[in-house]
Formats: sequence, structure tokens, C-alpha cells
Amino acid sequence: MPPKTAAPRRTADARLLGFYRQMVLIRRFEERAARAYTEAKIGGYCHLNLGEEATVAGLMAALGKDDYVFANYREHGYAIARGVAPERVMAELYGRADGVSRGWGGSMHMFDLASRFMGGYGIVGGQVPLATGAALAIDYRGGSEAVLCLMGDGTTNIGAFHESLNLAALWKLPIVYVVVNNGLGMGTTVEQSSAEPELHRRAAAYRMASARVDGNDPAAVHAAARTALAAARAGKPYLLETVSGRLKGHSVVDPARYRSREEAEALKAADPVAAYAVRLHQQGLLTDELIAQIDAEATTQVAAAVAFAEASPHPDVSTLFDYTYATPVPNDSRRLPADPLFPAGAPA
Amino acid sequence: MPPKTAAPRRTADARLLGFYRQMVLIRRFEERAARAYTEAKIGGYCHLNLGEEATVAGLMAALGKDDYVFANYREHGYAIARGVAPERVMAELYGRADGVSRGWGGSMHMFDLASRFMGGYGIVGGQVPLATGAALAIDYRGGSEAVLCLMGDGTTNIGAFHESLNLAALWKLPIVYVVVNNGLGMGTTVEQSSAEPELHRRAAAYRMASARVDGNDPAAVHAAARTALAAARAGKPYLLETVSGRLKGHSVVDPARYRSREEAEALKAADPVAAYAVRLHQQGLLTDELIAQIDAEATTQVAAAVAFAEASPHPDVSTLFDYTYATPVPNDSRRLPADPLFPAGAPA
Amino acid sequence: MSVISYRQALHDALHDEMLRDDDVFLIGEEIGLFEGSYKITAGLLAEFGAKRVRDTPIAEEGFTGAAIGAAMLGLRPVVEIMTINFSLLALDQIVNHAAKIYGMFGGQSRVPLVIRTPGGGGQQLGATHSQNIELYYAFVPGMKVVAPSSPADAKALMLAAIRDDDPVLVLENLALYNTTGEVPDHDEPAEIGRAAVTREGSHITVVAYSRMAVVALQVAERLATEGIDVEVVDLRSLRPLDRDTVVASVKKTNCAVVLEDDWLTYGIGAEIAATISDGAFDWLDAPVRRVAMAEVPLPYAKSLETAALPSADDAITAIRETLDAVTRRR
Amino acid sequence: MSVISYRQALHDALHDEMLRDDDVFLIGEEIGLFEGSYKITAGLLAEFGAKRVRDTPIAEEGFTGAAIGAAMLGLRPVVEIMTINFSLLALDQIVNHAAKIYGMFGGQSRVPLVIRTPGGGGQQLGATHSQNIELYYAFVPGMKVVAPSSPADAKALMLAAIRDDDPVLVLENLALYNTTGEVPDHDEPAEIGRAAVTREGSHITVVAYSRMAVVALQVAERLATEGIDVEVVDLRSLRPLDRDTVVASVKKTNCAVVLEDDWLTYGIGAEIAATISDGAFDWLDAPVRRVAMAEVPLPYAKSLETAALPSADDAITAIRETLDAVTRRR
Ligand SMILES: Cc1ncc(C[n+]2csc(CCOP(=O)(O)OP(=O)(O)O)c2C)c(N)n1
Ligand SMILES: Cc1ncc(C[n+]2csc(CCOP(=O)(O)OP(=O)(O)O)c2C)c(N)n1
Ligand SMILES: [Mg+2]
Ligand SMILES: [Mg+2]
Repeated sequence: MPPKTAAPRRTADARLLGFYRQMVLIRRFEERAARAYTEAKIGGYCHLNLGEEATVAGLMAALGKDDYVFANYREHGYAIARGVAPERVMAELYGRADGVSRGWGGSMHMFDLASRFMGGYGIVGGQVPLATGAALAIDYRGGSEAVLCLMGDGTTNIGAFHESLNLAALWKLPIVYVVVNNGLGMGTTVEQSSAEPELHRRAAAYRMASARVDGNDPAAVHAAARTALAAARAGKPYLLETVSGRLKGHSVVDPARYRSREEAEALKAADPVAAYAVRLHQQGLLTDELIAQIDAEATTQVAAAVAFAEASPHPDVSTLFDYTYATPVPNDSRRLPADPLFPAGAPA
Repeated sequence: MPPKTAAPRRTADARLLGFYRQMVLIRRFEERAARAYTEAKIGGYCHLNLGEEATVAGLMAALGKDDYVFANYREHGYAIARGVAPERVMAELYGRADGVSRGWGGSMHMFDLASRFMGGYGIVGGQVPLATGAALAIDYRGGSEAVLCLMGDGTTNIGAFHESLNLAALWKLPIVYVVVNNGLGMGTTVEQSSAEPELHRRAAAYRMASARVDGNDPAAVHAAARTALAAARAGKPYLLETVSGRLKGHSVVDPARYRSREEAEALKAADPVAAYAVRLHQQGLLTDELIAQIDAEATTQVAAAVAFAEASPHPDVSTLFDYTYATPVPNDSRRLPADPLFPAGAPA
Repeated sequence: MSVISYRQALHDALHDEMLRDDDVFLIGEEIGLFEGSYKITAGLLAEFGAKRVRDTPIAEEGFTGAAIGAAMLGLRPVVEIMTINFSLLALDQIVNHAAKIYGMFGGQSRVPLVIRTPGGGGQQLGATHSQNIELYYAFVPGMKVVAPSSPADAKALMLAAIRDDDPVLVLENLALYNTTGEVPDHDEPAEIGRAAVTREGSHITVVAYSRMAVVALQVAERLATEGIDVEVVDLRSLRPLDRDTVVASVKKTNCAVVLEDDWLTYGIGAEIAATISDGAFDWLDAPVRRVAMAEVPLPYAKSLETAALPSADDAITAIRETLDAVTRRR
Repeated sequence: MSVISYRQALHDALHDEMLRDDDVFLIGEEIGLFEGSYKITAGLLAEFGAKRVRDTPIAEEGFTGAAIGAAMLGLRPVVEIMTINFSLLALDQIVNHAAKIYGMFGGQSRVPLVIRTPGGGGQQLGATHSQNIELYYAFVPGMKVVAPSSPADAKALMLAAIRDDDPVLVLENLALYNTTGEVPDHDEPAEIGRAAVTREGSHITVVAYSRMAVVALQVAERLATEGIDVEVVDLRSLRPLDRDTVVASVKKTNCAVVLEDDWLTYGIGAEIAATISDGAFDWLDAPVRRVAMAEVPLPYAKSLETAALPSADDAITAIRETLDAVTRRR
């Protein structure tokens, strides 16, 4: 029988390693998505989690199985870390029938009921009232789940943020609002967009508890999120700000010219995946071989995801009218653009 | 030559008396408006300043001639205190051609360019971005005017409030946001609607200076507003909260049944007009005769306003299409409901 | 059958559905303690408590969005937006979220949401408080929009809306709240998506909805005394739109007038006129005439407001002139 | 004359007006440092500085409202809303404020405001980012709405919009930004409120605006090779709507097809079809046919998106079938 302290120690180590695996998987996935986008396999807009991997891994690991997640359009990594198979995320990017949103959503709109991943949303701030309402539903039913509502730094300037935090605080809802502060909304810095750039302090306007944490440290994020979630479950909604950086442009097509070379290089130097590898290496949790192995595994997983996506069929045009309404009603329009409003007949 | 201190003393006294005259005029005006409403001379909604007279008088006296005011729908008193003739305010309530908005606006939409009274607005929070933009225009032109933006306590929960304060603080605009906290938004208390019920504290979310002042004391309101306006003119927007009470229902038709008898009586006992009269009496500035005289003058003024309104013509139907567009363009629709789209002709 | 008001009918539908289904709850400004700006929810807070009748701060976007989120988790919120004018503040949540969620996520999440809100001018409320902008919702796939004109429909369509798994906007009308009519005593939801011929006639079809459907019936009675036999089609559902019922009527009468309370150009009536002109092309003996609001921001002054709003007399003028046009062409 | 892109034409109009009038300034998200999401404002921050090219936080309601307030004080703001979809967040400020202020206050305050915003689907942006909701503005008295389809119109209508003292929404289109055409070198504003016959023809009238007006011309060229002579009417202005030009064309051709990029039911085309069916009633030899988007939240998947959006082929089908219907009836 091993000594009593070994098990928790080993659990903790496993968690740290788990973060790393997760981060590498997301990194490889996003890099592959970028490539597929430039190959025109993916359409629309495509926003990546590059630079936010530690935040993603730490946050998602803090959730219970029954908790709900609402995200914005920069959500591939969150979906994967929440447990959605990378295959289904990639297939969604490819717009295929086996995509996590059946090809209807694309990069910005991943949704998976099984993992209570309640959607990526493309309207900045749009998810914030929705997530608040999910917390209201939990409270209404007396459940013990919590809601994690993700948003970017730029999102704290829109009205829906304000209205939602006030409602959550008034009604004591089980929700954690997470501001993933990557320093930029498109090309605009936090300082240019928020009169109070220490974003977590905005919680004061609602007498809501809040904290700021290093978003490059998955364990710190994880711990802060657990604290926040515990508060939320006790009826004290919480605003958590994670501070990290966006390694690339706003979306795959953005060359980020508004950034100086120094800024870009400083960010690259602080790359959270590399930095975390160094740290775990120093702690003796990672070896060069293990790093290579984890990398290879991630690459294989992502390759499998691409193969799956490529093999998945395009949604059939016959399904075009399947998701306008959940409850069928008479006289619903099911006309293609060239269809006449009334079937042509001979004149009376 | 009188002693050096006498002049300022007399000026200060005159100001205090001036507040009182203003307050009494507004009180009589609003009471008369309520009567006219029940006589069906006034239509639509009609929201009164009863209980807010001290706030109105103190705020408006703090403004410079060139400053701008934006208000909500509870604005009769503000318009009068800003210098609009009570005749034109009453005529507007009557929907007549000589009304301050030519009869187009009614109770909720008084506007007078000459006094830079930039409108009452009926959409809760609607005036807040507009006022912010007016301040932007002043700043753009390098002017030294300021904007005073009035709103109710309930208005601090709507998105436009948040977005606007952030913009003003970021851009260092010359604007004072005044929250006229009368304790209620319709039937909802501040505590029921705002997670931070000390509303002025919400300014912290924008690193904006703020203060709370007794809205029943016109001199205190006046002093606080002057401080706030000075800050605003120096590029430091400000949030000022005045605390008073709403003596009657939300609008003339609201019996305010959601209030307990005790609450209503406590409010009546604290009536700011009566309380201020007592105070000035104690200070030796008011005598019983003067009180009666001021009252009589106000009553006469209001009677004249009613006579003016009654005599003013109803807007002519021929003017219906005069204010859709400022720049005429071809094909503008000027059709009455029964007019055909195309003049009837014989068939081809 | 009992004779009750439109207001009471709405109230009863809410009440009965709250009794029937614990997942149904009400949310909006001043619906509890204040009992609703127009008193539709009077008494419900006392009966069901604050959990089921939730007063909100003034935050249309926030609380409407919260209702949508709650609906995604399976609750059945009924949102009151005090008047349809204020719904513009929640439009992004309704159009970009409630109406999109089912489709955008490939059918994974239903949004069983009801938004009840009154439209209607004629109360001297001025330009921002007198709009008829149901078009904004009727235009959007993913939304359903019903517009009852009678107490019976108010109840039956509200019941249907609450039981429907899609976002349904129930358009009420300020001027109809006090109107009365027969309503069945048992709860019988209507079918969303069906128009009704509320009066049969042979000379001309008048198509309308909400308040104007009531005006249409009044006008029909007045004209009947002169021997003009008007058929009235009450749309009842603006989305889906029951084109067949409208077109069938016009194929019988060979001419039509559309009455609407909104602005003419691009208004609801444009689709009705276009639909008739297409579907009954070979049956139509005169152009479809539309009676609608003058295209101005509605003024406060009674003289101007009255001139701008469509009236029964306006409808009669249009009907007579249309019948004349038919005669000229026959 | 120079051949430039639609993007460049818009840029040039903004640039020239900023040079001409110090009161003109630009405001919106990412228009300065980022040079605009679609690069219309590229270079303008560098040339005019941050006072004239004002980057904003993400706060559509706030900054649009601020622009309206600045316009009330006599400035001439040009707001960029990144895509028309996000304008829903500012709709209350636009519809309840910009469009109402002149009338509601009895003509005392002008609102010389321009809102520029692109519509357009077909970029696989999904249900919330692919809408054509110009209807929401075209419906509102007090607003003016223009929809250029060519670089020349883009410039001329933008110039006119900036010089106009009313709120004007300039509808741009994602799919048109890279299209090119001849544009006069001098600045000549267009008249807001006039449609144009962009191709004369005798067999059928095709009415369209924005991207579909370009498709209409392409379709006309294709059909010309078969001897079908199409007249194209480009609406250019959705409010005011130039009914006379549309009706005059149909009185000549006796039949019409409307092409639109929005949803069919209650879409812009409904008004056009209703207008033609009324104004050209006795000249029309077949029902007015509308080609529009399928009534679904637009899916991301290319296969579905393509099926849902109207194409040149769809237009050709509708034109042929309409001409057949005419033949059958003659
Ligand atoms: C309401 C709205 N306005 C503008 C946009 C365009 N837009 C998309 S993402 C974005 C920046 C958001 O920044 P932030 O919240 O910091 O999130 P990040 O992209 O950095 O993750 C903007 C302006 C939008 N999608 N929705
Ligand atoms: C956007 C919007 N929502 C709701 C309303 C209805 N309404 C009118 S006044 C009011 C209460 C406002 O309260 P407060 O801001 O405290 O101002 P007060 O009336 O007390 O002066 C409400 C809810 C409205 N006019 N606009
Ligand atoms: Mg960001
Ligand atoms: Mg109040």
C-alpha cells in the first residue's frame, strides 16, 4: 500500500499533465484549422484560441459534468476541452453533416447538448443574457448546477453585459461570468475600449465578487474558477477575469498589422504552451520524450479529426427546411428561391 | 456704500428665494396639469415632477446659458426652470400649435432650441447616448459648454446607461449624468431593480467621479451640480445622484396602490416644497405674507398658461407632412389613410 | 361560453397555463406588484408568487435574453414587453438569438418562448410610443407571430403560443383590451398559422388583423345596410401567413381591400396585396387597395393623430372606390 | 471617369466630404487603426487624425446614439456599423430617436446622420451574420435608405447622404466591395429618392437593388443572347421609393420579376410587387414573380447556403416562367 500522501500528489500531478495535454491538443487543432481555412476547406470567419490554451484548459477542468457553458465565437478549444470530440468540431468547421451543429453553425456556432456546451455565439455579448437565463432556469428548478459564461474583454463595453450582471446579482443566480482578457477586441486594446481597464472591477457596479487571474497558468485559472463556481452555486454570481494574449490576428484572415513587431514577439516569447512545458519540465513532470509523445498524440488526433471531417457528407439540400421550427404549423414557407409563390396554372 | 459682505449675502439670499419661487411655480403647474389631464384636456401619458421640485430648481440654476439639457419624459418642471415659458409648456400638453414642440411631442417630448433644452424622451435611457453625443460635439468643436443628462433611478439598469458612461469617460467628455433618484421606477424600488442601490457608485465601473446629494435641498443640489459641471468642463465626466421622492403615482393615472399608506404619508410629511418654506421662514427669508404672495403669483402664472393653451389653435392637418424630412426629396409619401397609392383612372 | 374582455381572456390563458404547467412563468417589467401596465397580469403574483411572476429592472435586452436562455433549458417563459415600441431594445435577442437558435445549432435546442406585447396608436402617446412594428418579427423565419382581434382568439392563440416549442410573439393591442366577446369556458388552443373568415360576403374581401380586423367587421355591418356584402378575413397569424385562405376569398369576391394600422410602404399589407395580386391574378377585377397609417412619425396633437390613423371611414371610402373600379372594368 | 472598385468609391466619397466639410467625421468600431473590417476607411485615420476618425468600443447602441446626439448639435457624423446584423443593437437609437427627432419635436432639430453598413449573405457567415434587414429601416418614415449597386452610385449616393440633413442609411454589400465600374472624377451627389433604368428592354421588367441589381444586369445579358430583351430597374433608394419609375417600366413591358436578397414574405419585394400590381394593374399580363431567399435562418454549410440564396439561374427560371405565363394569357 503506497504512502498516504502519494495519491493526492499523483492526482495533482496528473491534473497538471492533463492541462498540458489539453493545451497541446487545442494548439494543434487550431493550427490545423488555420491551414484548412487557407486551403478553403473552411468558410466564413474563423477565430482561434491560440494563446488562450491555458485559460481554456483551466476553466473547462473546473466544471462539473452537469454545468452549462455559453461561449462566444472563439470557442473551438472550449468545445474540445468540454469533451466534444475533435472530429465533430472539425466536421463543423468543414460544414459537414456530422459536425457538432450538423453543419448549420460553422466555426462561430458550436453546440453540443450532451456536454451542455450551449453554443458559441457570433453577436458580441449575445450569449451573456442567454447564460444568465440558463442560471435562472437552474435556480427556478432548485438545481445545483452552475453556468459558465465566456466572453472577451471587448464584450464588457456592451449593454447586454451590464444588464445581465445586474440581473444575476439581483436574483442571486448560479453563474460565473468569465472575461477572457486577451488584450484586444479585434485591433482595439482594453485601454482604448474600457474606461476601467481592470475589467474585473466592473463587478462593483453590481456588488458582485470578482477576481483577476493569470490566464497563462492553467492551474491558477482552474483554482480561481473553482472558487468562483463555488460562490455561484451558493447564490453569489461572480466575475472572473483571466489575462492572457492573442497570439495571432483576430481571425485567420487578419494579419494584425495594427500590432508592432515588438508586441508580437513579446507575445510569442510568452507563449503559454511553451512556457508551461518548460515549467512542468522543471518540476520533473515532463520529459523531452513525453513532450514529443504528447505532441505526436495530438497531431494524430487532429489528423483523425480532419479525416473524419473530409469523409463526412455535405448536408443534403432536402434538409434545408428541417430546422426553422420545432413545432410544425400549417403554412410554413418551404420555398426555394426559384419556386413560385403559387403553382403556375392556366388562367381562369 | 453698503458693507462689503452685504452684496454676496443678498445674492445668496436671493438665490435661495429664487429656488423657492421656482419650486412653487412647478408645484402649481404640475397640479394644474394633473387637473387638466383628468378633464381630458391633456392626452397620452403625463408624468409630473411632484416631489422633485427642489432637485429641478437646484439643477437648472447651476447651468450656464449655453449648456445643454437632455431629459426624460418627466420634464415639465425642468423645461420651465430652464426658461421655457410655462405658456408654451402648457400649450404643448394641450397639443396645440403654440406648444414648445408645436404640439407634436406632448408631455413626454418638450424641446426648445433657444434654451438648449434638447428634449424629453419617452424611451427609458434613450436620451443618455444622445446627451453623450452632444458632449462629443462640444468637445469636437473645442467649446466650453457642458451637457446635463437627466435620468431616473430605474434607468441605470439599462444597457444604454453603461455604454454611454463608458464612452464619456474614455473620451473625457463634458457631461454630467444626473440620476434623479425618486426611489421608484413605476412601482419598482431601487433595491428591487439595482444590485448596487447606491446608484452613484456605479460610476466606479468607468473610473468616473460621482456623488450623492439630498435632492430635497435645492442649495445642496445646486452646489453639487456646480462641482460636477466644473469637473465636466475640465474633461472629467461626472455622475451625480439626487435623492428625493415621488409624491404621487408614476403618471397621473397611476393610483400607486403598490405603496403602503405609511410610505405615502411619510413622503407627504417630507414634502420638499413645504419643508423648504419652513426652512426659509426660520432663516428669516420668508414671511407668511411672502409665502402667500409667491403662491398667488405662481397661481396667476399657471392660470395664464392655461388660458394661453386654451386659446392656441390645434395644429392644422395640412401640416401633417411638414416634419418627416428636413431635406426634401422626390417621392416622399404624403398620403392620408384613405388616399389611393395611384390616382384612380379608367382602365387602359 | 362567457362574455369576457380581451384583457380577461389573455389573463385567463396565462393563469390556466401556469396552473397546468409548472414550467410556465411570467417575466417582465411591472407585471407583479404593479399588476402590469395594462393589468393583464393582475392577481397573478398574489396567486403564484414571485418565482412564477418575476418583476424585472428596466432592461429589455437583458430580461428577454434571460427568458430565451431559460427556454433553452426547457422552461416556458412568457415575457411581457410593456409596449411593442420597447421591443426594439430586445430585438437582437429576439431576432438574432430566439429565432436563430433552433436552426443555427442544427435543431439541438428548442426555444419555447412567448413574447406578449401590445401595439397600437391612437392614444396620443407620440411618435415613439405608437408604432406598429409587428413587421419586424413577422419578417423573420424562426419566429411565429400571432395577432388576435377577439377575446376568443386572444385566449386560444395565447394558449397555443405557450404550448408551442418555438418563439411566438403574441401581438396584443391597446385599443382592444377593453373589448368584449364570447369565449369558450374550456381551454382550447388555436392552430397557429391559420387565418379565419370572420364574416362571409360576396362583393369584396377585406383583409385585416388585430384592431383593424375589428374595424373591418364594423365596416362590414355598416355597408351591409346599403346592400354591400363584405367578406372579412382576419389573418390571426402573421407568420406563418395563411395565403390560401386569403386568396380563396378573393377568388370568390374578385376584389380586395387591406386594412392595416402600420405604415403603408413595406407594411404588412404589402405582402397581403402582393399575395392576392399573384394568387388571384386572373380573378382580380381591380387593384388591391391598402388603407394604412400616414407615413409620418405619429404626432401627439389629437387633430394630427386622428388624420394620420386609418379609420372606419377611410376603410369605407377605399371599399366604395374599389367597387367602383370593379364596375368600371366589368 | 476612372474605373475603380465599389470599396474605393465609398472611400473616396468619405475622403472628399471630410476634406470639404470639417463637420463631417467618422465613428465606429475598428475604422481607424484596423482600417475598417472591410477596409473602406483605410488611410483615413492617418490623414485626418483620431478626432475625425473615431474608433469606438463595442457598443453599437451607445456610439450610434452618440452620433445622433452630435448630429443634433450640427455635426455630420458618418457611422459605420460593421455589418447590418449588428445594427439590431442600435435599432432603438435609429428608429426611435434618429428617425423621430425631427418630427417629434416639431421640426426644431435636424439629424444630419449617415449610417453605412453592409448587408449580404453568401459568405458562409451563418444565420446571425448573413441577414438582409434593410426592411427595418426602409419601413420607417423619417429615415432615408439608399442601396447603391455600382461604384458610381456608391460614390454619388454616399455624397448625397452626407449632405442630406436627415438620417440616411447607406446599404453597402459584402459581395459588391470588389466589383469595379466607371466613376466620374468630380464629386456629383445623386438625388436620393430616384430609381434608375439601368438597362432598357421591351419584354420584361426586372426590379432589383444592391447586389441583385448587378445580378439582374448579368441575367439580362445572358438572356439577350436568346433574344429576350430585359429592362432592369435599379431601385437605388428604398425610402423614398420611386414607384413611378417602376410602374412606368411595367406599363411598357407588361410583366415583371422582382429579385431580392432578403426573405420573401414581407420582404422589400412585397412592396414592389404590390406597387406594380396596383399601379400597372391594367397593363400586367402575368403575376409579378418574386425571387428571394428561402425562409430559413441561413445555414453555414455551403451546400445549404447555396440552395437558400437566390442566384442568377433562379432569376432566369423566374423570367422564363413569367414570359410563359404571359404567352399563355395573351
Ligand atoms: C454586436 C457586435 N458588434 C461587433 C461585432 C464584430 N466583432 C466580432 S468579434 C469582435 C471583437 C470582440 O472582442 P473581445 O470581446 O475582446 O473578444 P475576442 O475576439 O478578443 O475573443 C468584434 C468587434 C460583432 N460580432 N457583434
Ligand atoms: C425602454 C423602456 N422600457 C420601459 C418603459 C416604460 N417606462 C416608462 S417610465 C418607466 C420607469 C422609469 O423609472 P425611472 O428611471 O426611475 O424614472 P422616473 O419615472 O422615476 O422618473 C418605465 C418602466 C419605457 N418607457 N422605455
Ligand atoms: Mg479580446
Ligand atoms: Mg425613479
